[in-house]
Amino acid sequence: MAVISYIDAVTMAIREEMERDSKVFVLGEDVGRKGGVFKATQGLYEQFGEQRVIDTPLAESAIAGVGIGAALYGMRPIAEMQFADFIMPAVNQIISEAARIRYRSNNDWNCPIVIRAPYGGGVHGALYHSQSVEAVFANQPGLKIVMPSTPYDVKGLLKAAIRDDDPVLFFEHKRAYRLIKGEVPNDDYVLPIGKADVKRKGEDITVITYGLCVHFALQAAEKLAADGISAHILDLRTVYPLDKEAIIEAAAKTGKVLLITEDNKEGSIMSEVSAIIAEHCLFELDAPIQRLAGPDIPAMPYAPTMEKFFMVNPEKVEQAMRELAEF
Amino acid sequence: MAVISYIDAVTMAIREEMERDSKVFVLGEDVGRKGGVFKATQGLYEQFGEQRVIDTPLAESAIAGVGIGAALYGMRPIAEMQFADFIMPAVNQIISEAARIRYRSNNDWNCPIVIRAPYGGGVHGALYHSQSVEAVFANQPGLKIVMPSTPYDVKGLLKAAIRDDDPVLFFEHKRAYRLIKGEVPNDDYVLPIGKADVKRKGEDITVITYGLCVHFALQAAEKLAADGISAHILDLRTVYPLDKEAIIEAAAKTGKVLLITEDNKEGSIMSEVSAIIAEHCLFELDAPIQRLAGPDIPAMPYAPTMEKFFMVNPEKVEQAMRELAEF
Amino acid sequence: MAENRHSALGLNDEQILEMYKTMLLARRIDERMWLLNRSGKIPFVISCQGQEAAQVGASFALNREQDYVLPYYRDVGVVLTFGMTAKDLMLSAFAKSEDPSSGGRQMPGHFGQKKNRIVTGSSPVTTQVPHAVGIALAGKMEGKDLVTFVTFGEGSSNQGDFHEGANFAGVHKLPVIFMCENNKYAISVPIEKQLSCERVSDRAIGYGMPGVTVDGNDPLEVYKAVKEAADRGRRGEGPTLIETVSYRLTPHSSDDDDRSYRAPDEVAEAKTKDPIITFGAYLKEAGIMDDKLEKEINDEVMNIVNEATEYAENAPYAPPEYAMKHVYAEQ
Amino acid sequence: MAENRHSALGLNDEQILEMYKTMLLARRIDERMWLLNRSGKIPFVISCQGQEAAQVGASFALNREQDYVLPYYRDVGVVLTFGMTAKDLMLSAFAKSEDPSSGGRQMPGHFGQKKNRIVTGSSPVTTQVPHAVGIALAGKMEGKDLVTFVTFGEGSSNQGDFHEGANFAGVHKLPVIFMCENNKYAISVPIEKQLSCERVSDRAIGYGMPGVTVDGNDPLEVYKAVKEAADRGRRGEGPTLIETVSYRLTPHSSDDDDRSYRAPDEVAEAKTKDPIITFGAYLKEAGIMDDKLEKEINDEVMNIVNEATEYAENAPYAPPEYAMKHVYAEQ
Ligand SMILES: Cc1ncc(C[n+]2csc(CCOP(=O)(O)OP(=O)(O)O)c2C)c(N)n1
Ligand SMILES: Cc1ncc(C[n+]2csc(CCOP(=O)(O)OP(=O)(O)O)c2C)c(N)n1
Ligand SMILES: [Mg+2]
Ligand SMILES: [Mg+2]
Repeated sequence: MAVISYIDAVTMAIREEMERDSKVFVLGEDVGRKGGVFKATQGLYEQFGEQRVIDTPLAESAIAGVGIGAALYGMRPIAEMQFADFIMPAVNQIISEAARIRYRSNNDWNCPIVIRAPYGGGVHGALYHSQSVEAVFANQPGLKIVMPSTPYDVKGLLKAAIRDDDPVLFFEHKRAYRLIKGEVPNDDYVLPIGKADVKRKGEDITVITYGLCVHFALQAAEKLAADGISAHILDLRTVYPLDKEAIIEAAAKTGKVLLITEDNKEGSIMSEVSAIIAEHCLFELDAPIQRLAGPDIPAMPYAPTMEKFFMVNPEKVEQAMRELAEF
Repeated sequence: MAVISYIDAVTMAIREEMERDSKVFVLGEDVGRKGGVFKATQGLYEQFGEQRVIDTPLAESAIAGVGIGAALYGMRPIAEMQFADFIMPAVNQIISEAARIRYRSNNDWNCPIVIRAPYGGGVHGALYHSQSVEAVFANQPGLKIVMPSTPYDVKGLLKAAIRDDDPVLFFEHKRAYRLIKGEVPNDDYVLPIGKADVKRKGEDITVITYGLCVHFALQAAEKLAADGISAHILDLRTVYPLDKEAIIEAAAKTGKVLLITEDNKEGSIMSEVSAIIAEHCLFELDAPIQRLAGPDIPAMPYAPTMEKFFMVNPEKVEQAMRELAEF
Repeated sequence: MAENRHSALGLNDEQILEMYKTMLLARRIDERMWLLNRSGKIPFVISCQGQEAAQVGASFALNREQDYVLPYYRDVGVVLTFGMTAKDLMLSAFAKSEDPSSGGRQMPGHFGQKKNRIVTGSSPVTTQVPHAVGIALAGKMEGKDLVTFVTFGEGSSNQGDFHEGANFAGVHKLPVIFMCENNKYAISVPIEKQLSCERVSDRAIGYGMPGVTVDGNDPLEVYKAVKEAADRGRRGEGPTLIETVSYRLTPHSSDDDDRSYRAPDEVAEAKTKDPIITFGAYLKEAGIMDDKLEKEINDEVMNIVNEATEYAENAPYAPPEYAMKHVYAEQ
Repeated sequence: MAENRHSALGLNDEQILEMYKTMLLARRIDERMWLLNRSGKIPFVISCQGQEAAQVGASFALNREQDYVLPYYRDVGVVLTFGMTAKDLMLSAFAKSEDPSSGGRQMPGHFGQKKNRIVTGSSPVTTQVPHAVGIALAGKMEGKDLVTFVTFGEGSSNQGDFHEGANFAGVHKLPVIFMCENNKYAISVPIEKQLSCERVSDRAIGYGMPGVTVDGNDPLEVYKAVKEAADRGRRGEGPTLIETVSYRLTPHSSDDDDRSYRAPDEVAEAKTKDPIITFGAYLKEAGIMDDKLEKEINDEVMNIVNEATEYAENAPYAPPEYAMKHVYAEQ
């Protein structure tokens, strides 16, 4: 099995699906000749031509809306938002249209679109190139939101998203793109959307998180293990709708839960995770449900001092895990 | 003190503020000559003229965006979205612009806009005229979201919103417009944004809710009182950022908490309320934190059978409160 | 006898009688819905009245076996032409489970029927415009000969989605027909407060496509414009913007009272150009319809409306828990 | 000696020297930022190079004491003309606490400075367009004589906010100048994949406003067009759409490599029309600048850039916890 980067797993999944199914195509800003500003679609234009790797005009509502139209016809569009921050002009198309098409037509129509976008901070991207935007969409039945942490998960989940008969938002952590590498089979495989994944088994504390923070937690868990503290780590992978059973099981297992997100604290995905636990396994808890998250400020500033202040990092994670273990 | 309807309190607040401050003006679809599709701005066009009560073209992103521009200049625009469901095209202007202007300019600029919109179901409005949309915005520092339940609160909070130096989303329950009446002073008064309000004191169970559901809870509380069960009812009033102290105090008071929203359950405002409680007063709880909410389906259907299935109503509230009391 | 204008367009007498009948059926369904609404039997109506000529004239110019239509809420004439029945529409008005558009989930006017390529619509205006572009793109990718036809009001042509969709279609030379049904009002807001251009079709040049404005009360003029646009589209020459000018003869919807914003005179004046009347007169002047045939058609149409109403009124609602179905594909 | 074109526009020699100096300052600041970026001292640059003539020509035509500008990220020439200094810009490039635009919170190119009526901008393109309309509306309501000036790229003119903002301004006849700086690319996407109209200014008629296309390499032509638009606006005749055609001489930003999508020849060809060179040549031909003066100006500009760089490099960052400030008004 080859070790490849997170972003190469994105490209690999798209390429394989385009080879497999002629209905799959890519559209977005700079995805064609340039291969994407992050190079996620590199080589696809050369391989599949400009008909299937479409450089669109600079208009996100049309990227989503045209993609939705093609999906209504029966195509499998993969629309790229250049940065997750720039998905906002497309919110009406995503929430009012994609999410509701099957339901509102009583199952007559459906909308198998994938909307990919790089999110997350720590890249000197400042306010508008660093955001986590999943919470905007995580209250919209009809949508699925996938946020993988490893190259292996990226490939399996992106393929599953492309084959899914409903709309999927697929958010990729831009700092993970080249930072995170891992083993990825060359074979065709899919992973189930809607299922969380235990990334490490443990007995003393439970950490529930997703995306880049999974790696911070795994690193911290190694350090804690040296001190005899055993951490159980659940990677949500799909942040909407959540895998309730897995969350309840993971929380009940140790009775001490730390929830980590890079998003602002108030109103994040982790609010719902906490609510699920508080509703279903309150009496199995030995400590208040802790959250480690970004502060409640618009998004991370450009200046390195303030950016660092905002970002969750391995040190902050380790500290929060130790505090919980000592509770 | 006169007894007036919820919607008349909206009109009264706007009128008084327009009389008080020439910088206050109204813009939106059909707000002028027609006085709004719900009549919230009735009479204002006649009183203040078409310069201050502006019928705009049918384009929500411009309604928000032009309003933001005027606010940058120093005006006090009140923008109306005809239905909360139609705020979606304006999400980019609200989240990327209004919410971030003060922060991104390091306090050089600010954006004192109010965006009003009728939300909520039970009026045969079907999928797109019934939604609760607050969760879309309840993760955006820089914004405030106010959702009042009574005519008295409407007037005091809408005036506060208009005078606020930051952007405020003001969501009015459209079924409450004529259903809910209450005493409203003719005097000028404001109520504090960001503060929840105890609508009923009690000892046995705590209900935390907002909007129309406050009334359902109050009705149910009367019935429970007859059976010797005493309910404490907290009306959030501002759903973002939340009044954490009030929530913690109300939850700790009885140790049994029911959270009610008309929104879909997963990812609603109540997720955060639950998370705050689970983080801060877990050991004071005697029961799991319960949530009563809409099911996780896109929004309520038109057919009366299915609409009723979706909506929270007094019976569902009473039953949930009794079950919690018996826990 | 008046000049025969339809033969020159390649339409025979039978076809234009069919057009008339469809227009009339649209009108009578709409009128019935108002009665049902005023008697408390259905909660809501939104009307096609005054726009039937544009809708039917346009739809007849399309290929009903392969083209896709993305109608807006007033397009009763479009969906009837594309195969929806009076019964289907009444089932929707009554929110009954058999409603093909939504199973009673959406308000009336939110059309959709896959088998007839009537694409599901929503309430937020203009979102259908990029969808029409996407379907045309898909058709092109799949080597199909299809055209997509999308409509919207003149107020709605101010939404960003109109601009973004039209430009996309222009850049990719896609076979999309954008038809703006200009009825002079967006609820209470008159056109001069909506648009600053003289004609909605003035916007076409900004997307590198032809733009024309036609009389929306004349189904033949609309037919001609749409036919040309469809032909252009099929020839690979790209999209067209068509504006049909008519008037909304009813209030915006059953929730509206239009007397607060427009003068009775203005409405009365518009009614003299009612396309049902003027097209009926044309058929008579052209010697295609006489009083007897007119009555027969009327009776036939009323029968259809009556039967549809009765069926729909007695049809069942979806059961409450059915609300939980079809959020996602069933596994 | 060449024809004197500036006197006819009411510009004296001093003023056009000032224009030249501002253009040159913009260019030199930009060049310095690339050097700083390539040596690892600043994380990011986005350039004005090739667009200085349009930016400076336009801004000189405005009233710098009362008009509002809503620049986009390339508009170094606009903000310099409106009172931002080289030091201010360098502080922003280094993300230092004294940066007047954002206190180091935003990337460079996100201009804002209330005292100079430079309106705070963000990254999502085109959102500033409706803001310009709103400020013009406010000015009109308050009886002020002001004009607002807003810029954006040709790619960005495809966003819904352009359409919605332009239409609003047209309907309300507001004094807004919409200036599209057409530099032929939106990152890697060439204009023919962005727009299907021949000229961006073709869109003006759709908003009932005049539209003109001018040579963006000629500050005098741009000055003239903007002056006329400002005069129209102040006379209450409404908005204008101006397109300036030039070329982006650098990659899109320091993160881009333009060799993957455009030929070196094309760039080289465009460089022969570099406005710094051509306008310098005009000044010489018109006898306003000789080699000596050119050198003096250059030295003066380089001094300013050097001082600004040094100051900014040594200035402090905001402390970490300062990130918590100014989410809402302080009580
Ligand atoms: C995005 C959005 N905003 C507001 C509305 C409410 N609304 C429904 S129809 C309408 C007016 C539409 O006018 P026009 O486009 O001219 O079509 P007409 O009704 O005149 O046929 C409005 C404002 C909506 N449905 N969607
Ligand atoms: C809404 C949005 N989508 C995408 C981007 C990413 N982006 C930044 S600049 C740019 C290209 C802009 O092209 P154009 O408008 O022609 O301006 P230019 O850079 O050529 O001056 C893109 C796609 C963005 N900033 N905002
Ligand atoms: Mg209309
Ligand atoms: Mg450009």
